[in-house]
Amino acid sequence: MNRLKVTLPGLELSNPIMPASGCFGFGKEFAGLYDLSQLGAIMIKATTREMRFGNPTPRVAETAAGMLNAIGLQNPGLDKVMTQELPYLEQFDVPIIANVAGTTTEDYAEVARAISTAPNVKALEINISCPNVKEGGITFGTNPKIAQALTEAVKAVSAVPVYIKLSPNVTDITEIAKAVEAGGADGLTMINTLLGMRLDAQTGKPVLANRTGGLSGPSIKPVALRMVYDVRKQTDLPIIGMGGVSTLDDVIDFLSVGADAVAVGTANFVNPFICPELIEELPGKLDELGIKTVQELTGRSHQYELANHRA
Amino acid sequence: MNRLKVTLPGLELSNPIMPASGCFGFGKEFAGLYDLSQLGAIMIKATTREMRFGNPTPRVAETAAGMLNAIGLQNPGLDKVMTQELPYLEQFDVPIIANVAGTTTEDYAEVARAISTAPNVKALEINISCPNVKEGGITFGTNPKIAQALTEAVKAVSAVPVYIKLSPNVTDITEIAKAVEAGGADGLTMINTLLGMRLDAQTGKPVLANRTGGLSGPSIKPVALRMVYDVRKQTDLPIIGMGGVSTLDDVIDFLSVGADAVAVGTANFVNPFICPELIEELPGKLDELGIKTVQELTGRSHQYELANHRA
Amino acid sequence: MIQKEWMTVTNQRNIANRIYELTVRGGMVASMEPGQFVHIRTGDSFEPLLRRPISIAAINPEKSEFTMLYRVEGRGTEVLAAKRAGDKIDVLGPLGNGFPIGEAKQKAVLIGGGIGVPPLYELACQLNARGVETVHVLGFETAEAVFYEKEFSVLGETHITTVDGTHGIKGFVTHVMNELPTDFDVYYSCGPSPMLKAVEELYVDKKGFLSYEQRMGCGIGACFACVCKTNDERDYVKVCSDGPVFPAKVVVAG
Amino acid sequence: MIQKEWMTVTNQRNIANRIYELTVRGGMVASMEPGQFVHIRTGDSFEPLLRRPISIAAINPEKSEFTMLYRVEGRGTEVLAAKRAGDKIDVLGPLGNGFPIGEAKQKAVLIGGGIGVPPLYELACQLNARGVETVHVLGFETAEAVFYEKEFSVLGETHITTVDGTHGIKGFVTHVMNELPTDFDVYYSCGPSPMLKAVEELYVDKKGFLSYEQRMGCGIGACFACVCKTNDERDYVKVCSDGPVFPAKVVVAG
Ligand SMILES: Cc1cc2nc3c(=O)[nH]c(=O)nc-3n(C[C@H](O)[C@H](O)[C@H](O)COP(=O)(O)OP(=O)(O)OC[C@H]3O[C@@H](n4cnc5c(N)ncnc54)[C@H](O)[C@@H]3O)c2cc1C
Ligand SMILES: Cc1cc2nc3c(=O)[nH]c(=O)nc-3n(C[C@H](O)[C@H](O)[C@H](O)COP(=O)(O)OP(=O)(O)OC[C@H]3O[C@@H](n4cnc5c(N)ncnc54)[C@H](O)[C@@H]3O)c2cc1C
Ligand SMILES: Cc1cc2nc3c(=O)[nH]c(=O)nc-3n(C[C@H](O)[C@H](O)[C@H](O)COP(=O)(O)O)c2cc1C
Ligand SMILES: Cc1cc2nc3c(=O)[nH]c(=O)nc-3n(C[C@H](O)[C@H](O)[C@H](O)COP(=O)(O)O)c2cc1C
Ligand code: FES
Ligand code: FES
Repeated sequence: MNRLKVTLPGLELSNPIMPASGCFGFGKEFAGLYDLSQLGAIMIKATTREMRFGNPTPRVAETAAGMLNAIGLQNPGLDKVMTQELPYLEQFDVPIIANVAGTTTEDYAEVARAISTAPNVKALEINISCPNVKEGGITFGTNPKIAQALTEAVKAVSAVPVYIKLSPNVTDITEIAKAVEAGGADGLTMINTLLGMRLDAQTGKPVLANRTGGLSGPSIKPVALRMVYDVRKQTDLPIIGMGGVSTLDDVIDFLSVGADAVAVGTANFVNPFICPELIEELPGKLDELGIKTVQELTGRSHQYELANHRA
Repeated sequence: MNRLKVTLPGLELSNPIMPASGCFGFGKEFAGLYDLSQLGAIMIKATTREMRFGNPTPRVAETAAGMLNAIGLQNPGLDKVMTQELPYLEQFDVPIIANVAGTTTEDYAEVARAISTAPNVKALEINISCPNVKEGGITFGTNPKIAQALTEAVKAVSAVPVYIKLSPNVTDITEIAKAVEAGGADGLTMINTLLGMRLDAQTGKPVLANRTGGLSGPSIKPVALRMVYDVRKQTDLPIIGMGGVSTLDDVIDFLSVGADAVAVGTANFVNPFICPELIEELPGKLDELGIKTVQELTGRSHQYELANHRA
Repeated sequence: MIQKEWMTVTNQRNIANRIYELTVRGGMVASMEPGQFVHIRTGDSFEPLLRRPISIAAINPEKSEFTMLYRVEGRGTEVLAAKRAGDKIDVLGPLGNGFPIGEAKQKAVLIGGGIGVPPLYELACQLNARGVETVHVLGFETAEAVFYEKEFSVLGETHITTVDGTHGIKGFVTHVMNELPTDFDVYYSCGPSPMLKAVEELYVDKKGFLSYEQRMGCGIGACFACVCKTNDERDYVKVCSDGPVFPAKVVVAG
Repeated sequence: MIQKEWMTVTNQRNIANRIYELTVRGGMVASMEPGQFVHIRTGDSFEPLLRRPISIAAINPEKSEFTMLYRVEGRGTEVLAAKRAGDKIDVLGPLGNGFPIGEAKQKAVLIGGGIGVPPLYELACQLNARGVETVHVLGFETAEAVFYEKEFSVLGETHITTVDGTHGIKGFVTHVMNELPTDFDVYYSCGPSPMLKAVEELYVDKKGFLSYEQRMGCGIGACFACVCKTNDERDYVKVCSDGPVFPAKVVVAG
């Protein structure tokens, strides 16, 4: 028995840990550091129909226990991802989750249709929550009706299961979760970054050329945990949780609030070996907690809700 | 000329720095540490019609560069605040901003009417954004129509200017800002805490008895800055900015994005002398920046927006 | 008078499994009393952010030094344990109200559990200095966690219990208390809530003072983080400023 | 091969106003080249969170040591400056592509500005070792910020400029460059973007290599934080993995 194995729509994960989209490029750089077959899965960088250069620089800024980014979905475009990036990853025994972005429903559908046919793409992650592009992205993620319609459009054309990536920049994230569930989503990934800003203290000028950016890293973990917890109460859809995961305790925390698997973003920049390290240490941690399989952890925080209500 | 002086509706501030509500009690404890007359103003703990015990403990938990609290608006109730807490503060030459909370519009109006008649209360801060109480609080802060109606109800009975405290847990904070402006608000205070959660790593049990709590401290500063920046673009209402202010640079940052004054919350727990220290160091900082008065700083970040658009 | 002072570490050593003895010097020592605590900023970054409450375990006014005994639990105490002689630490204190030592005339029983033991040490010292006989009942998890046995033994009859029986008597402090003569004026206790509750119930007819723990924000009474419900007309108290020491039977343990 | 290694500090000293010289030891040194950089985790907390890119200023393969020269700017370099001999630091490297030293046959001009000076030092050492004559033009803000003047002088003709004229020639590096004979094969430069641009324009007919700075996330080419537009068919490059050194006239400076 593999204690770490997790089975989700489209995905046979050897373990519940994977790099988050945008924090791992298309895998090549990390392939020079370790064997990518160790990973539960890989969420590749957002792919758009045409190549995008993204935003002007500076594109990153550090904040207290976090960072802001405004990359602006730079990527080589659908064709190159299909002909160069994905084939390169075929040498590894690891499922790819393709992150799809766009500015119109047609964009999303076109990329989803094509990229879902790649042999190693086992699921799509639809990025309706990128805060760093002027059009599309986040607007799809903040309106339940639009989110549902987009989900339907993508589901209609995708050859693999569809996970919708939720934005935390909303009043009620459970409402969006339920809308995309109604639209036929196979799963959820959450959370994307919180919108934030940093200034140069001397001049008052925003550090990012894009002025605002997406906040990620340990500072957002409490918000991410709360959102996964709330969404888990409202839906049985599988959830891949993320937001500040840096340590084994963080992995356990996300599983505890109800995530089925966990993605690691910013921490890859702090320690590029973080994913294989967490994967290696996870069984020892399960032993320490007296727990047999990863699934046993999923959602365990919710038992205290009942207990508290009774008290 | 007093370089630090700031004049806002109802408030003649000798300087733009004041403790934030809930992080300073009713001032008594800090009065044992320094002369409260040094402060620009004092935002006292939320007052409700009846006394409230608040939530069970634990009520606080630490997070990366932040903390969660779920105090639950514990306070002695309107009568005691009027007869004991506010009279005690009269010995200090400092305007009081009374933080008003409730679960119904009538509650808010009743407390606002009464407390606004206290001689040292120069303005009200209407807390429509407390994430830690089951009813009222945050629901008033997330729906523009309800927020506007509440503002109107409070304005109708208040003897002093009314500032509305905005919640960051919304999709579009500018929408709420515009709604309360339409409702007659004299100013805005922002931001209240972000909803978050922390678990005990061993058991998966939420650390806070209330399970979720409000995230404050340096970790939320990027989000707060972004929100003040966005709201400043949409309204000319005075803004008292807060969220993670811990250093002089933080004060400058909030003024730069468009706040007229700045409140310090969590940092009072880290360093109880933070407010007088910041006030004392502010003139030197202005010199260093080559700036004459605090007002010159307000909104200076917005100039780069134009410049960027031209580029 | 509460002060915030950069105090100088004069000594730090590891005295038991994860238990450290940290001695620091500064002017604040002059006004310290047994049972009070300090609130420490362990590092200089935003992580850990909040101060950590630690009891005053021994006071040496001549040398302007005081000692803390603490267990490494998480990030804050881990950072604290890295301090060396000469380092400066940011201390807020002395905080709260300590043990009323005047209540003991002839004989007192001091009952401590784990990291509740430290404040009882200075208390025992001061009681002995006043000619009060002290009996100490100190409970620990296991042999490796036991500390200050010798130091207490010098001052009076000392009983050690361990949950696993690896040192002293096997079991809880209450096992020993059941056997002790009850010819004492007053008892003082500090430890985890369930222990305090058990002590209170066992010594229901005795005068006693208990020191409580709660998660804290400010440590000075301003944030309402550390409240406990009470049986008296106050309805609630704040552990940081009204306590941490309360007369028995007042606090409804959380 | 990029490695992540806990390296041991062997020496650190303050050599000019806010400028530190930090030497560390470890296996990674064996594969370092001039112009490459390392990405350093300065502390062990979440604040500062990200690594900091610092150039390799001197390589000593025999002792398995390398030296960095850096200016204390903000929180990260402040934490780094507190390291003492014996401390361990978490280093990722060597990163990027360094200066192509084979391009210089007889004579090279090295132009550095401020904290762009460090990588030129190892370059100068290696060029000298190959019998290439090096001329150094090093620009600083003010006298107090000048460092490594003697070290460069030993290797070849060295011109120092300061913006305020408090040391060496008053003005920018370009003032000196205007006067220099142009009988060199190649120039190498590192410094702020405006300086690189000026150097590129002045030496428009010469072969040159420039080292760029950009805000970085990963430092290994995965996050797209550090891109610059280019004039060639690539459209853009990543400073961290395609650079930091690029042939002149390729990068459209940000
Ligand atoms: C009045 C008082 C006196 C104390 N005296 C001592 C002492 O003399 N020796 C000793 O070893 N410990 C003592 N404690 C407990 C000590 O404060 C905690 O062990 C310590 O704060 C843990 O910090 P950490 O960063 O290592 O752990 P973390 O778990 O990382 O701390 C996270 C947060 O929880 C809080 N916290 C965790 N455990 C406790 C606890 N038991 N009580 C209160 N807050 C907690 C921390 O202060 C911090 O805010 C005392 C507590 C109180 C309230
Ligand atoms: C390839 C490369 C080599 C470098 N070599 C050296 C060197 O040898 N000596 C030296 O003194 N400096 C060098 N720098 C600049 C150095 O990285 C910054 O001064 C340093 O990161 C500032 O960190 P801080 O925490 O002190 O400042 P902060 O302002 O607190 O840093 C905040 C964030 O901004 C980034 N940042 C700030 N300034 C710069 C900058 N100029 N370039 C890139 N990122 C920056 C930091 O890395 C951090 O992520 C180099 C930069 C690059 C890109
Ligand atoms: C530099 C950077 C680039 C990112 N790019 C993408 C992206 O292309 N698509 C996407 O869905 N999320 C993107 N994200 C968001 C992450 O996938 C993740 O949701 C977020 O960073 C929170 O996780 P973390 O705190 O572990 O980083 C990016 C994040 C960072 C820091
Ligand atoms: C312990 C605690 C209690 C608080 N209580 C209140 C309150 O009663 N009313 C209110 O409007 N805001 C309350 N707040 C929110 C603060 O006033 C402030 O908006 C928030 O903490 C962000 O600022 P900071 O990051 O500087 O703490 C409280 C915050 C904390 C940490
Ligand atoms: S810790 Fe703030 S009131 Fe006790
Ligand atoms: S810093 Fe990440 S790509 Fe260069």
